[in-house]
Amino acid sequence: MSAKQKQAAGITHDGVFYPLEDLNAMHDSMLYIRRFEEKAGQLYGLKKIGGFCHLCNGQEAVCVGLHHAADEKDYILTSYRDHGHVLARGSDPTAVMAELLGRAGGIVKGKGGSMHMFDVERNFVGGNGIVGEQVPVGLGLGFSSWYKDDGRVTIAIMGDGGINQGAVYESFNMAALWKLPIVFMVENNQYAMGTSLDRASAETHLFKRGISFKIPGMQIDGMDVLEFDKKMGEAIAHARSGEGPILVEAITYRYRGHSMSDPATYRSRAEVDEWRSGRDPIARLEAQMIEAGLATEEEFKQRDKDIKKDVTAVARAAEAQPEPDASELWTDVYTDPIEGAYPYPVKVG
Amino acid sequence: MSAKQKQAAGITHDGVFYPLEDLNAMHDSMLYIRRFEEKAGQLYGLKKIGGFCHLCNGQEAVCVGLHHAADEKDYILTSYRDHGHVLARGSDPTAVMAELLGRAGGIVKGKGGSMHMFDVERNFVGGNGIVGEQVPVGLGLGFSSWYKDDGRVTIAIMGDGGINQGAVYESFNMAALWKLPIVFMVENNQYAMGTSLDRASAETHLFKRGISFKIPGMQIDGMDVLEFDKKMGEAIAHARSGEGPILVEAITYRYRGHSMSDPATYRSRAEVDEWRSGRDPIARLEAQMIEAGLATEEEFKQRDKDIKKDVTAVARAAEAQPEPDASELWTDVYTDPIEGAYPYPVKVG
Amino acid sequence: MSKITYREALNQAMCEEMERDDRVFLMGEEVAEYNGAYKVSQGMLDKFGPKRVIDTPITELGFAGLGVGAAMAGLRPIIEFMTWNFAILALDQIVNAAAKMKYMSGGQYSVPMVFRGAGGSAARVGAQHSQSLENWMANVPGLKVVMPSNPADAKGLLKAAIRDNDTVIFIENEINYGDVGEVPDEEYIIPLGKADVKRTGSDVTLVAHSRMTGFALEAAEELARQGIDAEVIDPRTIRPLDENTILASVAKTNRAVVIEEGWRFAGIGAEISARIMERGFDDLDAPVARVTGKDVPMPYAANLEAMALPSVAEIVEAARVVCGRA
Amino acid sequence: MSKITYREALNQAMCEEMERDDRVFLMGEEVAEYNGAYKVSQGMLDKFGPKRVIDTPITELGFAGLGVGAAMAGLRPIIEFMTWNFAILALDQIVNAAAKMKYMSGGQYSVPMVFRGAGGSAARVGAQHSQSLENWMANVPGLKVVMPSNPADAKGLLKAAIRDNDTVIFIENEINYGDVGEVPDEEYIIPLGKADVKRTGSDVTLVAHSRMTGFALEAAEELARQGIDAEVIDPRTIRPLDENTILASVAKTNRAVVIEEGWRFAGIGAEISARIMERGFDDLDAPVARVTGKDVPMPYAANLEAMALPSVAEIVEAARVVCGRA
Ligand SMILES: Cc1ncc(C[n+]2csc(CCOP(=O)(O)OP(=O)(O)O)c2C)c(N)n1
Ligand SMILES: Cc1ncc(C[n+]2csc(CCOP(=O)(O)OP(=O)(O)O)c2C)c(N)n1
Ligand SMILES: [Mg+2]
Ligand SMILES: [Mg+2]
Repeated sequence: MSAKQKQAAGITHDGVFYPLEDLNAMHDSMLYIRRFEEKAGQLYGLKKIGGFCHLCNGQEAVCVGLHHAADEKDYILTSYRDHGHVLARGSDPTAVMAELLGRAGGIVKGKGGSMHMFDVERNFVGGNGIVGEQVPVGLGLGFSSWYKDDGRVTIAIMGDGGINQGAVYESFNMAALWKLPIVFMVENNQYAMGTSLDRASAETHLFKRGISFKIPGMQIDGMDVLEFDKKMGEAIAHARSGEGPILVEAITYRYRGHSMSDPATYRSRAEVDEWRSGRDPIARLEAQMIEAGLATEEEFKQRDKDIKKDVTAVARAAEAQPEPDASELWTDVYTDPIEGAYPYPVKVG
Repeated sequence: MSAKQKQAAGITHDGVFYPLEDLNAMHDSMLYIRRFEEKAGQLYGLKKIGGFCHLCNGQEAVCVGLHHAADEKDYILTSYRDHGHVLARGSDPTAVMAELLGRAGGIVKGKGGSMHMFDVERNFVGGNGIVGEQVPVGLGLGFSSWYKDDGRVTIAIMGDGGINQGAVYESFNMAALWKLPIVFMVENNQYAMGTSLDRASAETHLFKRGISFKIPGMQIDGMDVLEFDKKMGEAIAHARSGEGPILVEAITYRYRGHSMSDPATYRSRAEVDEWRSGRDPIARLEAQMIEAGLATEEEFKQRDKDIKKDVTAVARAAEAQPEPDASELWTDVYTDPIEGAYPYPVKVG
Repeated sequence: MSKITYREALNQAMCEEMERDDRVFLMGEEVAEYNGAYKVSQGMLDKFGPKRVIDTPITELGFAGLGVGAAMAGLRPIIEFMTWNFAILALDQIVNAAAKMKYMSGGQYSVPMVFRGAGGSAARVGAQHSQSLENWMANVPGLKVVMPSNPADAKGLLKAAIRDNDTVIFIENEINYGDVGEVPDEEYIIPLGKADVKRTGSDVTLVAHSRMTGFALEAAEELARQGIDAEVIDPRTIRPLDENTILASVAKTNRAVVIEEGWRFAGIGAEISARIMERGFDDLDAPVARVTGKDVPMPYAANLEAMALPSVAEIVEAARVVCGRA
Repeated sequence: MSKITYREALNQAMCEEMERDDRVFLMGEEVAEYNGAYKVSQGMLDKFGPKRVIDTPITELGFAGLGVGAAMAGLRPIIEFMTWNFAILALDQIVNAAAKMKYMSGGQYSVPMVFRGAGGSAARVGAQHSQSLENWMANVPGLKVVMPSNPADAKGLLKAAIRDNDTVIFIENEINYGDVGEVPDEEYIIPLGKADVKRTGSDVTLVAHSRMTGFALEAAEELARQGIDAEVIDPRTIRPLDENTILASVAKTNRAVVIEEGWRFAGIGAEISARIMERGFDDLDAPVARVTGKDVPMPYAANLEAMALPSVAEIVEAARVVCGRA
């Protein structure tokens, strides 16, 4: 295939034409997230990353599909399981890795760590550690768009465990009442830590959880990036149109444990394999592209090598950074600190 | 009609036979509540009752119908709008009035006031002042019945404003998940303070608010005591059967302001009149009984006189009580107080 | 100067700031059509319309979070809690989102907003409606905590709070709403973090905030009759606390009583006492005394309620004790 | 005596009490099938079955309230918060329902239950997962607050808490879970409200609870090397606070340092300092010093986190200062 042919080429999925450039970008983004997180896992094992570290292996299509569907100006915010989203959003991988390592050049200066990635330039609003906490904050972002009429949509992401929090329903009600431009998105990866969906939720069809507030729901296959992009695009369009919020349930799966310290003994090897081998979003897109004659297995292997190399270089660069300066302990507490008052290093005596 | 005839007599409503004795009891209970609250309103005006005082004039059929339908062993708990319920439950009116007056013989020793009536002997569990707070507590009462298998049902009552609180949905989910014997009941009196239903709720059919948790809903006319008793009986039977919780929406109206300090200017005179003249539950039952030849207008007038007299006597008896002993300030903080530790009157110096 | 109520002062502060800056909006239960449960927002819906004065459902956690998100997106929310008692439901958003957001985002997002409403006990409203939360809030880095004791302070401090680029916890007092006081006619701002000496004196320092400032001033009158000259300091801003003003006073009087309506254990009085210990120990001729709300949930009965609250008599007594006159 | 971990000690306490009293049940996130996020409830589902060891959805406010209602109906719930950080969401039920219920029901309903879980910071978990709430909880009449610092105390105090007829706030420490210590083989109970002198000394009193007790003991070792003989007191129960034991020690040493992991403003240290001021003023040869968590949200970076937490070195330094040796 000539360069010209390739440019003209692409895949049509459910009526939407995805040019090769987009397919490549989506593929590479998913693969990058996969390899990046594997590296993070390694560094965690080496105790270079501390605290909690929640990987999203398996969920990459949700991250990449969402960020492909959303506008740059849209606000996106999620839970502590945020590496995939922040990378998909286009943030600097070295800054993300440096954050994991607690370095000065971390995306939040080493102050937040794995759970608290923020990128104000990309309207990525965390990285939030309290289950459900980001949903009312997202309500407020959506409110600001209504107030300013700035045409933005907020995508507020939560887990299948998080969707049980009361704050979510308070937010559903206000968002629906005032028709705020918000997509509530639940990443249904089937488990909240060790608790399977059916052990925590009376209604397991999570897209129905907005019915009691007149919020329409939509279930999307989160293991298919093209499908996810397309349907998510519709959901975002709905929210942008002024018709009010919508609730999207992304069906997905995390291959690894809840966090690095979880052996995930609560589910069977077979179950994991079924998703990993049968529904992997990267493998799926690669197969589609190969079938469409847009790429070869060899090319994908090469790209994987390149990405791994890149991730290794990123990790090395991040590791080379110093820790934050000690003075950083006292900054960013207040925007308008008051002279002579706390916070300050209190001296004894 | 001879005494014998009267005994055999009654009204059949929607297939249920209500003997005269029951009708009289229900009528008198509603009327008692009405007059009792009018007296409370007067005493508030005289500043003998302090703080907040929320009357339920207009909502008496809900109180009386519920308590007629429920078993003595069932737990009932509600918000601060609790006078009607505690009286309907059979608590001593003098103790209730003494509580309003902050007297030693108050139902909670004068410590709680209008918003915090409790009667442990009658399984009346408050009298709770934080909007929605009683719903998770009710979840726990229901849980205890599941745990002990004691055959009780819990009726957890909230308002049309309260039903928006997140804690309610957390409770819905757990109650449905574990099939707890609970009737969630919302007294939809159309307003939460000055906020009409449609200004606070995206879904105004409140009985649908459990759908997202697979909780069946039921709307009942709360201005018709017989209808309310019957349907509430069905709801309680559902909960008792082990099929899990049910959500009841009682359609009702409060004639007075939200509390004694609310002039209720947010609604029209015509609207109030429509409910008060057109749908008053006491007048309705009286009309039904007169029509069935079970009583005369004269008799009702006489009973009203008797009840007013009784309420006046109750108020007088309550007013004659002393304030709580000063030592009561320090009691009931702990069941197992620890020697020499707070709480105690801290002496300065 | 004009004589207006504490309630009107708050109303003026909000109106002036909303006229000045259209990013400012007011949201809460009954703030709009009802004109405020305590009429603090009287007339504001008419003035600013339903986009900027917004009634909410009764969902404190949700609309507190809404304020946080809106502030992060560049608005300047004023979120009213009908009373601070109900803010217990919203603490996750106040503490975990508003207070920590700037730090954990490495300075990328700030949360310039005001959470306000009446705190402490009103009259006869019982255990669940009579909570003081200022010590909890002042415990938290990232928050500022302001509690005005009179109309002039209420106006100047609320304007400062609205303009401040951090999250300000602004706690009013229901019983003070009707208090009348002189308020400057020209625009003014009272900077956050500055205590005010409400009465000068030489024998003992009384430190009291919010409604208790008035109690302390009354106590000072009575003490004056008894020959004790009390200085009364209102910190006004609880966090950051202007300890220098307090310490300077104690350096002069050598004796202090700290008064608060809230519970004693780890209250504001404990903090102030500990600070005087740390930086004013050598100035002290007697241990600092605390007069606080009694260590019980608030009872309803009039006599018990009066006992549960700090009283002017107790302040007088404590001052006499620290002055060695009891 | 057996050597077991703090985690096992808690597990034994719960198992023994559940065997003894079938009204006791354990409920929380991941307590059953997962055997506890921190394995404190290891094996309990197998032992007691799914009716008495119950996994919940992530709805802290809801299941805290469930515990309150169940306790009012005669059960003895142990409600586990995966960590106390998440209990901020549940404070309405803890404060407005559990703590106030007995008082506002005129003594008709008591709420005998335990809220437990790990408090304070674990390692490197950042701002939202590193909150100390003991000062907030100890502020509230109606609650008791217990914080064990070693396995033996953990077991004896948790058994006492479960048997207690009031609501007990039981705050563990994640970093202590693996600590090993001697625990009696026979059954024992440690009564609530009694401080423990963990080390006797004559020069300075160090008061520290939970994980900080270990820090204080280490500091005492170092101080001993420097010729300062420190007494270490662990209050164990924060509310009610056994002030007599602290005061007796200060009467002997005439100097005190109070250490806590939480934030300084209106913390436990402030309360203890204020109480020593009030009842031990004449015993003091120097002002009481506080060593506390720094006044910032918890940072993630290893170096910043270490700075944010109190350190042994800071305790040593503070002790030297109050002993006039700095
Ligand atoms: C309020 C709160 N409770 C508990 C936790 C501990 N916790 C962290 S993640 C988690 C499970 C969340 O599961 P889910 O919402 O499905 O998201 P996922 O991890 O699957 O992405 C729990 C219980 C927390 N961080 N916040
Ligand atoms: C958490 C909380 N927020 C606000 C209030 C103040 N408040 C008391 S009653 C009420 C309105 C409740 O309306 P609804 O639930 O419809 O009950 P109704 O008064 O109509 O019986 C409000 C806002 C409160 N007590 N608790
Ligand atoms: Mg999940
Ligand atoms: Mg209502």
